[in-house]
Amino acid sequence: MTRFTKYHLVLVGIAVLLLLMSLVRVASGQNDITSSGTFAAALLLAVPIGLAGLGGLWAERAGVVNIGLEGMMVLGTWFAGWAGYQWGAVAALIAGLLGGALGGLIHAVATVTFGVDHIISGVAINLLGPGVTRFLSEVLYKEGTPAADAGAGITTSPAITGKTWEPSLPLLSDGPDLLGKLESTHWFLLSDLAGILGGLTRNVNILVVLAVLLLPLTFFVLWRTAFGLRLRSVGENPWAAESLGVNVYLIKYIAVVISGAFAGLGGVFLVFVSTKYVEGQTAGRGFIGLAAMIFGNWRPGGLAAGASLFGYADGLQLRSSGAVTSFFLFGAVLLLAYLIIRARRMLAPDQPAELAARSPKDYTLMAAAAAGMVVLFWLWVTVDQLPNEFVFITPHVLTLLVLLVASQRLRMPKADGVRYRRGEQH
Amino acid sequence: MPPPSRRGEMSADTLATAKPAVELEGITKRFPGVVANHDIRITVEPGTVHAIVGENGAGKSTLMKILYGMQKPDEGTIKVNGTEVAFRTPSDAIAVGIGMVHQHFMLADNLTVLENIVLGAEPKKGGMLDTATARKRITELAESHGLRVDPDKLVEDLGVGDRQRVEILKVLYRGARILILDEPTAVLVPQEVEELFQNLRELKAEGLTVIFISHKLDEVLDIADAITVIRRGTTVASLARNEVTSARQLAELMVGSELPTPETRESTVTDRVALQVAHLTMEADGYRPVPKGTSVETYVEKLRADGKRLLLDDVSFEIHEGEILGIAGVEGNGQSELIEAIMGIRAAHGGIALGEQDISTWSTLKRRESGIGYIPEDRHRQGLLLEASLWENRVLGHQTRKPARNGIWVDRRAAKADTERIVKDYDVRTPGVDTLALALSGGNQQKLIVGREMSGAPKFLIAAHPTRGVDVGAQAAIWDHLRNARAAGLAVLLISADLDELIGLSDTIQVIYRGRLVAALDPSDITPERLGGYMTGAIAGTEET
Amino acid sequence: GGGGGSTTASEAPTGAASSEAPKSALKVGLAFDIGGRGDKSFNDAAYAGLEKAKTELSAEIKELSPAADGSNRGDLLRQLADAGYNPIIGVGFAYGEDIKKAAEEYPDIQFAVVDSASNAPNVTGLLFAEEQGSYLAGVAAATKSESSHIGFVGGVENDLIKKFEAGYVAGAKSVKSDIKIDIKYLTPDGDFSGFKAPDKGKVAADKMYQDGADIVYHASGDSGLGVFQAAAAAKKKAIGVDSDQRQTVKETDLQSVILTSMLKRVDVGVFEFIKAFQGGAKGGANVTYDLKVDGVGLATTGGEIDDIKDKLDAARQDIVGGKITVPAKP
Amino acid sequence: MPAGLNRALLTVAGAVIAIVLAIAISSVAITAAGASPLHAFAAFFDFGASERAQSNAIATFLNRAVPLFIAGLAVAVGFRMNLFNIGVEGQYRLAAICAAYVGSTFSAPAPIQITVIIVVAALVGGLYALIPAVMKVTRGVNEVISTIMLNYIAINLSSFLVRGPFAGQRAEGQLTTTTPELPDSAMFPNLNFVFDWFGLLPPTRGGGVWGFLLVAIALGIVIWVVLERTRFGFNVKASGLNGPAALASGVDPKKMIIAAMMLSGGIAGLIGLPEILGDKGAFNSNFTAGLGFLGIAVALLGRNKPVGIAVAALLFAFLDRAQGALQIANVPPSVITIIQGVTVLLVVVANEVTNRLALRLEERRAAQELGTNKVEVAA
Ligand SMILES: Nc1ncnc2c1ncn2[C@@H]1O[C@H](COP(=O)(O)OP(=O)(O)OP(=O)(O)O)[C@@H](O)[C@H]1O
Ligand SMILES: Nc1ncnc2c1ncn2[C@@H]1O[C@H](COP(=O)(O)OP(=O)(O)OP(=O)(O)O)[C@@H](O)[C@H]1O
Ligand SMILES: [Mg+2]
Ligand SMILES: [Mg+2]
Repeated sequence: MTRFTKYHLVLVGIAVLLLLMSLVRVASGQNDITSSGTFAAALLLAVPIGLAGLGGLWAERAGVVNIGLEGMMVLGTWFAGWAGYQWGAVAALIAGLLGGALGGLIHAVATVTFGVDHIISGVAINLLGPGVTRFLSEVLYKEGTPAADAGAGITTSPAITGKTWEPSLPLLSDGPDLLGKLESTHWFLLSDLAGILGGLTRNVNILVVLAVLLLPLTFFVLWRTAFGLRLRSVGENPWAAESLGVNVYLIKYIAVVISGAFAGLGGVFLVFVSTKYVEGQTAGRGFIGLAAMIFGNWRPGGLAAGASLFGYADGLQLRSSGAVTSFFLFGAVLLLAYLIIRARRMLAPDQPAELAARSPKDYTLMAAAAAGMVVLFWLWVTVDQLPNEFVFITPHVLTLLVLLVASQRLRMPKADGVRYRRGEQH
Repeated sequence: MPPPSRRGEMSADTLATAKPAVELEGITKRFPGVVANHDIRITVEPGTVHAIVGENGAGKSTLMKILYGMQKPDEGTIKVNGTEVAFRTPSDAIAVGIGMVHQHFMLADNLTVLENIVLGAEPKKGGMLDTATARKRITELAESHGLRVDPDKLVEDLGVGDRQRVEILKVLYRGARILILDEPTAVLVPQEVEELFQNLRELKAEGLTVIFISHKLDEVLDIADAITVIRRGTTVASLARNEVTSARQLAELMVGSELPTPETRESTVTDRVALQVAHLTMEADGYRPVPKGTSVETYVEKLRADGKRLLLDDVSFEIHEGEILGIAGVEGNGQSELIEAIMGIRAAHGGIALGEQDISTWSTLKRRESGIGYIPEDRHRQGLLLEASLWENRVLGHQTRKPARNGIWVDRRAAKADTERIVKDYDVRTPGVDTLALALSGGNQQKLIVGREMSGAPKFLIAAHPTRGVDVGAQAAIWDHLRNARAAGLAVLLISADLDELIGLSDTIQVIYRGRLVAALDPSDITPERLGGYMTGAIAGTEET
Repeated sequence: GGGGGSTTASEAPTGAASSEAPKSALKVGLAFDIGGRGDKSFNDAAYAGLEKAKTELSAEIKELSPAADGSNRGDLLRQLADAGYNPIIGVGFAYGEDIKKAAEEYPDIQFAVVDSASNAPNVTGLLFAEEQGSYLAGVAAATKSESSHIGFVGGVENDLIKKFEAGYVAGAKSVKSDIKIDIKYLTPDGDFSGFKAPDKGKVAADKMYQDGADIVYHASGDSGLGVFQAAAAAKKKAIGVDSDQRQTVKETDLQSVILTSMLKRVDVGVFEFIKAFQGGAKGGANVTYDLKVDGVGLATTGGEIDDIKDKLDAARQDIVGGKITVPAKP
Repeated sequence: MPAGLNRALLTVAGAVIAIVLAIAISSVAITAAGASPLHAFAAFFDFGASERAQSNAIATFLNRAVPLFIAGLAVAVGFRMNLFNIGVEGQYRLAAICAAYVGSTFSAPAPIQITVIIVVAALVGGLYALIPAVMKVTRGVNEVISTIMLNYIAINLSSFLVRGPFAGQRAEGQLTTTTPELPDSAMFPNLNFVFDWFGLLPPTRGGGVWGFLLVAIALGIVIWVVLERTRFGFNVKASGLNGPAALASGVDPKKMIIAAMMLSGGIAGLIGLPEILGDKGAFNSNFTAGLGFLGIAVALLGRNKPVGIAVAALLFAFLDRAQGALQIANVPPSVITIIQGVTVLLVVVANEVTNRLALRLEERRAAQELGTNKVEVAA
């Protein structure tokens, strides 16, 4: 029953969002707001974040906080690059997975076996990841090595060999490219939809498909299988799980190693995009992935939304600094909607009691919302080019704003971050 | 998959020839510095309820954990149904048909009842969790044993009674033939206890064996067929039910000395109001301040009219100097909320006055400073810094008062000296005041808390389950301290699940039910059973005090 | 030269290490910028110059990379000085301040700094007229562009990269004054991840190509890979930077999209400086490597700009002859 | 207090074992790299052949330790009450640029000038840390995420400021963007005279040994006193050990979060000052970044206690100093990061093990000492 309504709520939310985006696009003339290019970029940028977030999800559902995702991702990139240039894309994929899993294993040993604080162990892994990979590069890629002859440098691996497959949807986003045609008409709503669909279906890297599929797969495994039930129970109450014969240590180990592997996969993806390992290419995505996961309330769907939001904002700012100013308009419209809802509820004639129960806080809130709306609108009208620095931070600011609104509804696994020892009860 | 339970197969006539369900031989278990179990011998006959009693820390839970494979014995052998076993994990114990309901609930709150029950023994179909089969089996089990639960509810939405049933279902679901229940009644009211015992008798009739642990000796006498007494880790007596004449006899075996009981003495109640609570109301979905110009009463009216769930619903009472007001109620009916509202930990509507002072807008700190003491219901959660020394625990809650405070500094010397005083006056068994709190046993931790909360001459004390999980010796000491303070004019709000304690100590008893005070009773002529009736809502109305 | 390690104001004699070294030996020290040796770019170019000095001038060489946070640049210079190296070269404009201090502390040692001006009597500034080279890149792009729409992707928005932008824009406008030029930087000044983000480079360039640009010039380090990929995907062209990327990039499908590369001959600058030092030259001045001395220029590998050689040569002549002054700031 | 001594000894023993293990592991790495571990470790201790080189090396070492120590302190204040201020990175950067700019706008006698700069830095850092604190207190936003996001925002903001409103004149031909030069009165006097005491040559480096070292030491002592001896420190400890108990004892968690976060941010604000006031004389695009993250490692290594943090900072600085020396010895310098990472990991593991051991001992001791009592009671 609740599932049902929640599901509908999500659909309605998406529809309203689409409508708003379309409105803002038409009003501002910034076609990039819903262009296929923006959505393709969003997908490209969201996938590594999403994969890191999935890594976080697996670990934290089993009760282990994984702030070391960044370091595991770095390991993933390096090993993918190293294997990829020698044995091709599949080897890169496997090596990256294993590299990340190795980081996860270290984290598991520290946190599960030795009971080290999870944050602490994660920080150490974030220190180790770049250190180890730099060291490996210095040793294996130095002048005179075969790798260096193949194009490696201390900061980059040689390019990985072999091509990855980038399929498109036949007819719709390929060949006749019906969606592309529709998009270029710039009709209200229809073109927006076409742009979004086109962006998400055209020349999609096979790894993207894989990554996106991992979301429902994760949901299925964690919420529909016996193993998933055990994993979640370990994150909620490991003592209960233990008392029913669940091997808590083993499950935590598996979860954290898988977590590392997912982070590593995120690294592999980055390597595939740039066709080689580039030192520093993860650029904090592990952290952002963690944020996306928390943002998504420790659920795959929410995590996807968080990663998408971040990827979208980043893609938009990279493609069009001008379109970013439309967020002002977007914010103004949202605040207006909020005000209308509040005002209607206040003025509803059949609710005198509610009228009496209005507090000054409500008024301040509404006044602030109104003022914010005016300011945002004014900004949208007057500013046509933000300083680049303000454009760059768009995704981060948006994430903060959404968290401010939604944070109180979040519920993390109860035993997340708790040090569990067999036989010792809380 | 666990073996399906073979109900009724082992009938009474096979009993005589059957091997003992459980034989524990010479079990010894040492923890660093403690011998929890020493050469324990117990034989449990199949199809019986076998009670194990012993004071706190006697080693009961440890023994049961050994039997359940959660801990390994250092010495000794375990035989189940005549064959020797060596468990490495609980799964080994589960495999031979042992199930355990733990002293503290072992449930994952954010999972459904069904998920909690099937965890570790999940029915699978094509790699997926087969919820349909599980639901069917749980419903069957629940019906055949009278354990009503909704399999699809989240455990966090359940009350204690329901949770206890889920725990038992967990065990039955695995087809256990030997049930271990470690203090299952601690959180239940008499009616629920009776219901549980009914279930146990039924299980026994089906041939299951039950090992039952409790501090409540009358319950033990009510249900047990055989009783083993453990003292300081060793078995001191193994008796059949008919060998035991009275609870007192058992208790003396347990502690090796006379048994204290809480008894009211002459009333010390004065006519000076120490604490007054008026129309205290708390919303379930978060506190919102009452709008300006609206009175609390009309606001609360509106909340009720709107159908909002209230955790506290118009609670009003007075406590006088020298009076102990007992609050009786099944756990989860607003007791925690009430004390947290009085302490200022959770916001609520309504008035709270200490003496003449309205303190309802004060911070917790200010309330404490003005003379409210607080013995929390969960000492590990709210009462102690386990990894800090005793003297630091003495400072806790008194950071802003003498002797702990000296300007912006913590006065370490004075705090230590005063901790020494508490250790002495309250008989806290500890090597010294620099010892970490976690090294103390539960009873000694509790005595420290009581001593701390009594220091600085409080005017009013909240005592929530002051003797929960504390052995009889410490219990008597704590009661004495409460009575003495009461005689000196202290007002006490006593909350306890131990109805004997409540009746014995209180000058007045109020019953809380669904956030409301539903009855005011005179402890001098109320039995635990009648009190239970009020607490469960079975009896309505107010008796004259 | 030689005989480094003597001290500043204090009376102490030369350090032990340097006095042991044979007087005649040429000991050249070089400190890299963040990224260090093996970056296949700027630092490696400097190293190439150093290596040339080793083989051709039989110099003893030592090269050091700074810590990842660049906190020890000054320290590396001093370690080299204390170990008796002279001359000492700092690679990258970030060395400007540190080299000034080191030079004051070690007045008997000759220093050089790449991309920054001389700021002490014993410091030689090795400057490169990136704007001039970029001007030519702009001319090439504008001439080759069929859509009259080109782009520029900068890695980090600092003043060095802005020189590239300024020259490129000026060059392009000199061909078609109404040409459309999309400009995008990947990260702000101080956040160097913009040089290591091929995916961001790809997204930014993708957008430019989708909007109709057909040639994009990048000055974004490793992020340029993304620009090349975008070009390959869009079947359009890109211009590389620093080295001849048509040669250094190993992927054949990417090589073919590289129209040309703006060369910045840090190797030449470094080698020439060492050679001059050996010849007894003293610092205190800047040496600018511009078009005149072929310190910057366009690569011709692949022959894609052979057809517009005349036009490029003319532009080059105008700059060398002083007819055109290329702006160094956008 | 023999129990305390026991614990301290155990801790030290654990740390030593961990470091030895870390050395063993990195030796394997070094050998794998084809270098000799002995050479590598010699390089760590090779402070140079000449006296001048040695003085310089000591100065480098100390100068590196100072900001690391302050960063560790900043992080530790939050960690002590389970507040994970990952945002030290952004706080110090923003504080540094604001302080550098404000300091350049006026000229006063050195003590006043420097004090104003320090106060501005602490204020800006504290206020920037106030943002996640308020977000946590009012809206329950997890501080780990908000501070990570705010780091990115701070980096961009400071880049905007240094190029825009706070931009200063830059020497001809210099490409670093910078704030205006600080007046001489803002430069913190160095400690080179100490070298004279020992008959050593003073280091040449920039300003020599940064005088800010003294501020750092004073700060360490103040923080130790605040955390260990004051009521505020007690409340921090209580909140960290058991939040609900602290709440029930009258500690207002919201106020504590705000206070601890602001204190943490305020200390973080000072991280950049040693470099600016001791050497650079301005905030520029070469400003040392990443100290906030290193501070986390330093704090963890130092078990969130000022003395431990000082040791950890010295250890990290000692290792970092060898960047050049290792390269001269032809050892890959990234060995340093490996040693640092492995040490942190092993030390926290060792901490955990020794801590548990110590608690076990404590319990046993308590039980043993009570053993005699018990008999009496039974009798
Ligand atoms: N894991 C453990 N480590 C160390 N000591 C332990 C451990 N578990 C129990 N003990 C000790 O063993 C003794 C027996 O504890 P146990 O929990 O078995 O007592 P109990 O009889 O169940 O008490 P209660 O009635 O309070 O439940 C206690 O003194 C306790 O100190
Ligand atoms: N897992 C454990 N590890 C170490 N010591 C333990 C453990 N469990 C219990 N103890 C010790 O056992 C003693 C008392 O144990 P016990 O569980 O009976 O405490 P308690 O407070 O009475 O518990 P409860 O509140 O559950 O009745 C304490 O000294 C405690 O330190
Ligand atoms: Mg027990
Ligand atoms: Mg107990």
